[in-house]
Amino acid sequence: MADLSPLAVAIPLVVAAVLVGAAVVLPRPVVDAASLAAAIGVAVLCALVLSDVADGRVVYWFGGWTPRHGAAVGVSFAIDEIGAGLALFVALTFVGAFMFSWRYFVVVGPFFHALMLVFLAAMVGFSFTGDLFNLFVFFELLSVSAYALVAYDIEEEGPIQGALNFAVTNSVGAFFILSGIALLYGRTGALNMAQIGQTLAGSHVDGLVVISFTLITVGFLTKAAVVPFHFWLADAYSVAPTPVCMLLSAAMSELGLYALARVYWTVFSGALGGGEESLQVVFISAGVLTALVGALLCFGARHLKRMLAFATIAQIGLFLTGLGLLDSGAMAGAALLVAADGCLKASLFVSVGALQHLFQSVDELRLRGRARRLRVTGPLVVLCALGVASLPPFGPWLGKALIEEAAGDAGYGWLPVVFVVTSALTSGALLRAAGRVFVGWGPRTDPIAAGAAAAPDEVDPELQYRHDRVPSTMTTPAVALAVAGLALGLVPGMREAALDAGAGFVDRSAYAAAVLHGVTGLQAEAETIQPGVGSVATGLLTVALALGLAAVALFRERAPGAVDRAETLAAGVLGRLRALQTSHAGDYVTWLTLGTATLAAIFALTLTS
Amino acid sequence: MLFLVAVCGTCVVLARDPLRQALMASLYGLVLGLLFFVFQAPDVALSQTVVGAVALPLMILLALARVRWEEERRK
Amino acid sequence: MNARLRLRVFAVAGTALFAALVWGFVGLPDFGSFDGAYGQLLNRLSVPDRASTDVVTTVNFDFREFDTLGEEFILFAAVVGVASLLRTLRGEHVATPDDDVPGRRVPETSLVVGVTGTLLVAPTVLIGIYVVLHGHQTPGGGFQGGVILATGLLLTYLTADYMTMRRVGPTALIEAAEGAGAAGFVLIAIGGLLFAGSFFENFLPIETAGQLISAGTIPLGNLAVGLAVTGGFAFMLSEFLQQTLIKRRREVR
Amino acid sequence: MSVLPYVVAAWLVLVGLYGIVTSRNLLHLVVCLAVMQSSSYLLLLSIGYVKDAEPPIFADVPPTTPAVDPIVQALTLTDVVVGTTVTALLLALAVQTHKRYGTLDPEELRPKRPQA
Repeated sequence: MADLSPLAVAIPLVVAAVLVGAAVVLPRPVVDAASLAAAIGVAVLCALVLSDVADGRVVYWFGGWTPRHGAAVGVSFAIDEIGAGLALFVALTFVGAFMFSWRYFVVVGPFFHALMLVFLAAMVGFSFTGDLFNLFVFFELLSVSAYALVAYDIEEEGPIQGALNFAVTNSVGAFFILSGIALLYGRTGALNMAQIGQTLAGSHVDGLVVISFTLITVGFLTKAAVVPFHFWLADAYSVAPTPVCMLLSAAMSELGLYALARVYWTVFSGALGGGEESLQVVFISAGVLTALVGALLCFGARHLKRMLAFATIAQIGLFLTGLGLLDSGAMAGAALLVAADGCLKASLFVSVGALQHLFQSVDELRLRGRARRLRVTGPLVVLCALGVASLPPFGPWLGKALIEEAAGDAGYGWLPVVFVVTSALTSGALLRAAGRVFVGWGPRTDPIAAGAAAAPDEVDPELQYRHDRVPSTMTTPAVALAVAGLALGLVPGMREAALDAGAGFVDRSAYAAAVLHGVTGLQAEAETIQPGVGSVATGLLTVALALGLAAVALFRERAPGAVDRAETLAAGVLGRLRALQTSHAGDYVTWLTLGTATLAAIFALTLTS
Repeated sequence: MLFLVAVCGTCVVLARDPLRQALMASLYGLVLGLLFFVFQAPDVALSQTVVGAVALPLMILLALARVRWEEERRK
Repeated sequence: MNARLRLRVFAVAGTALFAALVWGFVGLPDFGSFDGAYGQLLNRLSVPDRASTDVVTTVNFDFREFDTLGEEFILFAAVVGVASLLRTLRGEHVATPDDDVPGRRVPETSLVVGVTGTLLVAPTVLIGIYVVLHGHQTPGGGFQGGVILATGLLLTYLTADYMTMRRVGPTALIEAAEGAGAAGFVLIAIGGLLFAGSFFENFLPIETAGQLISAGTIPLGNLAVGLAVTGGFAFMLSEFLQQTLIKRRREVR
Repeated sequence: MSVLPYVVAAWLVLVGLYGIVTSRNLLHLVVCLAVMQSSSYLLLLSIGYVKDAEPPIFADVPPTTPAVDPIVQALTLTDVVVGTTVTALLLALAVQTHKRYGTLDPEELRPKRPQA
């Protein structure tokens, strides 16, 4: 069945082209149904591919151009479990998003659906490809459709230049990636990732290798919104329509990290393997910084979409620490965490969209107590928040447990502390918002959120249905996504499968053998990691801390005096962090340049041989 | 030729008036196209010329016209 | 950051970045001495295996045709994006009630402009079609020809007035061309899957190099891309143009 | 002067970034981005250039003639399309921004309230 993998890219593209080509004659229900059907079709295909790759990598050569004497002629897909799993996850999120947008927009032509389908195809192609330039093409395809989608709902209040800042910073990032690819082509005369990796392996690390690695890293980190390349994200999220936010948050940022990991392991690990320790330090510091900045801003937000945007940044930081350990077990944990947290975040976005749909507001303080009657959405948000706080034995907990074990082995025993703090702050913010919005607890003002951007009370002409209930097309995806995210930790054999996938992902020579010589079945032994009592304890501790933080924020008048001092301190830090968020494209590009120059300098000093 | 490209590129950036900049961009597109001919890349040169020297500056001019009109209307 | 601070930070970071880039770039083979095995392999394969004398076109429409698929849909996404962005702008003006009153003054296109335009349109369109069709033999192909064709169409717009333009190039038709070109390209890929066994495999007879009908599906790919690019660029240009033309008409009134 | 084209490519990156950072007009900013992108065309084509070789087109010359690298040219062709379409989309975004706020100056577009 793996021969059908290109269809997972082709089907949404054909449907998108037909929708636009026949725009005049197609009624809205047909557009909705066709898009949903295409997304479901892609999900089914990805599931088939995933079951196929369980027996070994699948390599697919386009145009029948198989390699000649170990040198690639054409473009190939090289699909492993992590790639196929990611594509399946993406496709399922799209199914949810299409269901959700069924009742969300009213006056949309086929343009929105066509862009979404192109976005889907780009993500699937991006996860499957084995060719560096093809990776860039899909990167651009998903970027361009994302720019257009973010700016789609132009009637909504909010800074439209959010979309412009997003497009400018990400275009600079994409340009860096292409320059990095050009350098690699100049050195190796190849574009296939496996082949470049073979040529580079064990070679002398000089300026060219270091700079191309820096450029490619910066490009993908910009897409993933890692500090200091993260500024565009919150701007983009506050203007994007909610179904689009859901995809940006659950899938697009994560794809940036996926690509970084993929390119590192297949292309650079052979050459830069000697500098592994300094790479660990760089990636883990960036991850920790990102996680803490994101978590703090998340706790200080009152605009619910921005709150989730900062939660995304915090999570991205955690994922990056996982990848940065450069270990197969941590990689497996990160993959699980991406899927589980991604589902929960997508579900949370659907719930926020439902609030917006009913009350025309996404502001925590303005919504206080107004959503008491939502008996499904409220508990669902709480459940997701607890999942985010890594309540054992659910999905996010399992992922974090694997990363924490690997961190302990690699000499980063303090990393769990960061995980606990980040998750507790993120989840605490969500619980606080849930308590305020769905129960009506807490004061009407909030000193922590005092400096935060308020969400405008919008009268959005696109939201026409005025129901008292949340339509079932919104409840169903929210429940399904939440259940999927939580259940990921309960599926028997999931941990072993993930560890196996992680081991395959980091094995450069097995990858090259499969791609260039068609030899499958070579695979390093997977690590066996059993989450211990310690992981359960940290999980429970995080949940307790999150509940505590939410309680303190909601019932502050009964809190001890020490809380006030902590709050003043937090408000000071938050003020500075917020002041950096200037929505100025020039500022953002300056940060980007500074970050790139710094990374280049660090890599130049530590990696050259 | 390469110096000309560097100089033209710099001029495009330094031309702060968008109208002048659009004209500079057209010239820059043309020079770049010519350079690609010298680099033995006729395919790229052809597309760079039609896009860089004609289509793109045209879009800039049209966007500019639209913006100017808006500004006049506001007054 | 204020402008001053930003410039200072950038002065430091930019200089460092420039130094880093140069440090990386000098690791490349000296200018003019590149010996890329991949490129030379394809140079040798193109004529005997695919009867296509323009290797760049063979790369784009056979060896690495999958990249072109992505590229095609980048254009597609941008066109759809521009359309949905400028959608409300257009709606706003067209909805002005007195916009379509019959008998209102429309700027007359001067005779000289009209004649010159018409004289230019025909050769431009012909050149465009030629460039699209001969992509596999000489420099050019679907993309370059498509842009030329779109510019030719735009010439029609510029020389005729806005009302003629609406008759000549209704948006729906251009949208259909864009959609059909994009869909056609994917169908060529699926044709390869059905008739030759793998996605984008060249499933038509190769014939001999130098003929117009040769190189299998390469000219077909060029045709599909030509259609999509013509539609796409004409659409984007006219979308930007529409704004300006409405403006011009109002001023005259 | 065997590295001159590469230095020019790096220079275009610097100049383009400078333009973006200091721009006071969004249309100007978008064009500066396009200048930066054109640096990658130059970089790619310079990499693939071979001294005293023909273009990779064998319509009038035998297929064994030494020719420059065709791959970089194909990549550049793709890149030109990508760059152009991104620029077009950005121009549309800038026009849209102007329509809403009546200005193209990023300084004036700065929101009065913090955006976090």
